Amino acid sequence: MVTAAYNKMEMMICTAARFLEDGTTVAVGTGAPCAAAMLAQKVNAPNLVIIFEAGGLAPLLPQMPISVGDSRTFFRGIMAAGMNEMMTTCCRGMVDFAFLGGAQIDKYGNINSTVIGDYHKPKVRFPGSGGANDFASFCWRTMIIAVQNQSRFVEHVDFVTSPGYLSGPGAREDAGLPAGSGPYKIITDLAVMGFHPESKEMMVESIHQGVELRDIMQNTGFSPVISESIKTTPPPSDTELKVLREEVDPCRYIIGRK
Amino acid sequence: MVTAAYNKMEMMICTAARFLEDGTTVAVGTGAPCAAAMLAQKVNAPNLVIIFEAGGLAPLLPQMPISVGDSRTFFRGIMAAGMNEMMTTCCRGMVDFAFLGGAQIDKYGNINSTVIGDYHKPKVRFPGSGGANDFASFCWRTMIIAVQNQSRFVEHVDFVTSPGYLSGPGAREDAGLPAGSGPYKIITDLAVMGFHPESKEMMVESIHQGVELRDIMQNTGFSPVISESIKTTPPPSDTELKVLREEVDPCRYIIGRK
Amino acid sequence: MNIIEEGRSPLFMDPDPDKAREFFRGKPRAMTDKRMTEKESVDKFIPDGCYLAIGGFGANRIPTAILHEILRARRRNLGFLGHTSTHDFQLLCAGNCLKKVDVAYIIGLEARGLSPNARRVMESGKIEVCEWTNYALCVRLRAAAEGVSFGIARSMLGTDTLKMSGAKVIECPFTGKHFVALPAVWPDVAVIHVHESDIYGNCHIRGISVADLELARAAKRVIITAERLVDSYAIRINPTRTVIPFYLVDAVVEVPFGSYPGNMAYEYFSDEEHLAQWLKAEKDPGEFQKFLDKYIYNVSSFEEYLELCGGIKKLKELRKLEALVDN
Amino acid sequence: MNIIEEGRSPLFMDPDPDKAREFFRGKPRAMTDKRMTEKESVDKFIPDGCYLAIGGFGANRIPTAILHEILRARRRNLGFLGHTSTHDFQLLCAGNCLKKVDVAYIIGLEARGLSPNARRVMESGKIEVCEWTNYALCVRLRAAAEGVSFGIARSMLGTDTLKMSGAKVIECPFTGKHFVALPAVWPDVAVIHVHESDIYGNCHIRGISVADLELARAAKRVIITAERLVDSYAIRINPTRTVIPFYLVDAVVEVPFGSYPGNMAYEYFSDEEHLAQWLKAEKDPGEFQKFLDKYIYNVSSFEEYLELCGGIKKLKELRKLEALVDN
Repeated sequence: MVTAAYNKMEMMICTAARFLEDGTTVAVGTGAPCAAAMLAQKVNAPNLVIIFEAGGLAPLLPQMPISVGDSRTFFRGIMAAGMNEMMTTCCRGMVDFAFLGGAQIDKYGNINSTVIGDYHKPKVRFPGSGGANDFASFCWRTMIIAVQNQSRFVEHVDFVTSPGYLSGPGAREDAGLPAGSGPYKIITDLAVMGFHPESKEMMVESIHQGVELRDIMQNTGFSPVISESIKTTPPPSDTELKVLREEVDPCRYIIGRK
Repeated sequence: MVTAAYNKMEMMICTAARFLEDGTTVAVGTGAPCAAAMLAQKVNAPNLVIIFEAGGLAPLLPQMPISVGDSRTFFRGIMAAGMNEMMTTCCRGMVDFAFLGGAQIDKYGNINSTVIGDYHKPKVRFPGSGGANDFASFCWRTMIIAVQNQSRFVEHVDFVTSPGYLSGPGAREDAGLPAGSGPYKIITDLAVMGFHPESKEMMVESIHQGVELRDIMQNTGFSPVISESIKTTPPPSDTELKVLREEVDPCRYIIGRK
Repeated sequence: MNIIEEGRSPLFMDPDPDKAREFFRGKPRAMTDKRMTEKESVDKFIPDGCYLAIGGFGANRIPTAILHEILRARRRNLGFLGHTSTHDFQLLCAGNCLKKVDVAYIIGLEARGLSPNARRVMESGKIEVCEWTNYALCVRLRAAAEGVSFGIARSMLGTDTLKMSGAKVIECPFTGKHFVALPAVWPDVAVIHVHESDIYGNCHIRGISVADLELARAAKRVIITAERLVDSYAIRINPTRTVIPFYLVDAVVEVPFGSYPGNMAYEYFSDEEHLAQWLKAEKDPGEFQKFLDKYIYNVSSFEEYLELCGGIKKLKELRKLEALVDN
Repeated sequence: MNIIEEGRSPLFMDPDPDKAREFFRGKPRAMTDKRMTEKESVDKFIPDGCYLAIGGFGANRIPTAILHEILRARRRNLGFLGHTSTHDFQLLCAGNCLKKVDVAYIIGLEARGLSPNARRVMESGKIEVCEWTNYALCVRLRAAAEGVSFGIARSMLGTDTLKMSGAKVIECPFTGKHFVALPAVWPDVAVIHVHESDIYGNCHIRGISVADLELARAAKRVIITAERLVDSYAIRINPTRTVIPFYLVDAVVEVPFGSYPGNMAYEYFSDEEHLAQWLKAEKDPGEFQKFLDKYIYNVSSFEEYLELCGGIKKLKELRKLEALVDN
């Protein structure tokens, strides 16, 4: 039986899923983004079209993919194509949402997944862009799921792997990125943050139940804008939790042990 | 029973076929070029790979295609792809020969298949490049089959649709065309012409049986170079004629009535 | 940007990828039933003055039913993109539908000869023309499909084809070599005939795809005519075969024998007899008008046209020819 | 050519299409029997210092047998092109094979975690790195496949990824907009695992092709490993399915279960147990050396490796997992 109790990852996935609108397209990575897309498809967005960068399109996902290129990503899919097909679909403006993670995020939504420290003598080397830079450049609205803390949410990322609003308003367009695209929502274990329509700075839009505004401040390496109409994030519904636990991630690979 | 008698078209096709080397690739159009490639495959170049611009690769041609995009061009073929696949194969330098026709040809092997007269008020409008310009630009050696007369072999073509050696030595490279490519042989009803290695001017290399050098001069709108080692073109062999008539073009679409 | 040389002909379509993106942003992505009739699809998606591109290759896998419908709807001032375009171009010229054309191969009918009427139309000076090559047009569609404003190739360098095109010659920033920059083209509408489609527009093509995969991705609207409709299970059972996914498609029209009198690979060969009748009829403008009335204007459906041309008996013959079956 | 911005990392490969064309001019085109063993193909086509690219996607449809052979042959100073590269990169790092890498995604193993050894190698400073994105590498291969020196995209604009790449930002000659010019890359050799090949190298792939169609066309040499050999009739009966034609291919190596421990769509799932052993073994360099000796260096063939990992019983389990059959 489903109870109202849920963990942070479940909260993040359920919250993220609600932002995925029905009849839209979303490019996802493995893990939480994929879980959120699967959940959305089963609860609030049955006509959500899921796109995987290696070539899989709109599978009837029988289980969570381990890789964005594994055979689950095109299991009974609409198309099994290639990277060029999926990436150019994003380039043309046909993909509404991208779902990313990242080692560091700054107030303009720029993402670092390449290095901590100096590039040439890195303290830590991460995988790099993969397809993340491409998605963040081409998809209309980029969403990020990440656990919120001071080392992750920083004033300046050590390396801009994937573009957010870069140095602020107009910077994406100045750099030559497609007009009208950019970061949309950051979903953390504490809050949902959007971006201020003028300043393009990260803006707290809703706080999860049991979280105080000062928790957010303490876990953010910069001062986010606070929305004038700040809300409490609705908790996961029983339906969401049930579908997430029983259909999306029954083995609890992503949502973890209770 | 095959006899030594043959018509001009048979002579041209048999002569052209001999220039196609075994184990090479050739891009062909419909008509005489395709007949020559089919003949070569059956007589002197069993490993000749025939490429059609619309996407057909190496078919087991059951009959002469009517169109370079009809289903014969990939009947039991190695691949049925698209125009991009075939054209980029040429771009990469993987195609040895191209086989073209044309309304006008000049001494540098430039081809006009667009207009006679002024471009904006044409006396005659022809189809245009199709894929001919691409083939003449990318394939290593371009061959042309054409009936020789003064209106076809001209000092200056009215419109350079497809590039030969343009204005002469070095001009292709100066224009940015791939180095080392260009016109190779012009096979007419009178002679085989190559191009002078330095001046890049059309050069009579061999004259068909029963043709005099003055016939060539009278049927050419410019003075071609005459090779120092000018030869007589060997006539079609009995085998060539038999295969051409019985296997390549049994309905005599291309070679015409006897 | 240092431009070394440029073609003199005007561009008929805007190569700005952000304008195209704005259009595609609003294009529906849901899997909905897109079936409609030929007439509905032409009424809805092919207005006067729009820029049209036709799939297939001249008289191979062409959407004849839609072309006939365009003529019956008396469409005028269309733009057109034609790599090797033969019977499709012949039809649009017969209907006086065209105003401006990006072309590589027109008038000609490959081994079948040249269309006297299309030649008259093109020599009339009434049609604006921009010259390209087959590959150049393919690159233009490919660039649009890639969401960028141009693609590069070495086609047309050094020739008058380049001078009468809308291309520009630029230098490679790495090698200094010259390349032709070919402007992306997003046709307003593409019409493509395929072997199979489901009701959502997921398509299978057997045999060569010509430039249709690029075209389906470049065009703002896509009308699919299909030899047959299939259940979506036929799509999902083998997603490797899908060449056009549903979200590119706006209309699905089931038209058996839809490429007639053209060839449809693995289905039926071209009707050379009927195509020869076209050539003969075109010689005399008066005769040609009667011919067009008989076969197109006074005909109410593609099925009726098929019947006029010999019906099932003829179609059975063309199937045999395609299958290389003697009798 | 006006260059607006450029990456600081060196290009490892010459983007001159005419040099590539000269190579391709000499590449044999005849259909000949290209079968050989893993060892023969590595001896012949993968010398020390060559620039290598691997097909598939990290741990999906990868040519594991050839990667093992490269390690056993103690190849050194290889160049490498890696869009999302996971187990393939892990293997080449384990063998200390690499010197300079064009990368988009390395070290990571997607949902499986990160490779401690690959991370050590990449943090050692001994490997030259040039940053790209998955799509940027795809465009680089595509440009090579198109026989031009660069392709354009809008990836990397505004980011440090661009700064640490070898790309250049240019202006569109039509719109004035900025695009990233991505230099073509012709790898010396590509190794691609496919479902089926004939003895000439005509290949079928089921499911996603990732960037392998571009790669097969860009690479100067191509080694194919195939789950199974098929008769050429299987190719010619349906030429629409051919994704890699023979003239691109230099070696055909039949390797059943050749993507193990990775996933091969429609054939077998990945062996998560064995891949987890890799991660565990990598934590301690001494332990890892023993692990590599056991599974690679002291092993004489890929069949022996498969036996070590559980043989037919294990492979049957992975087939069931792939087919979603419970028992």
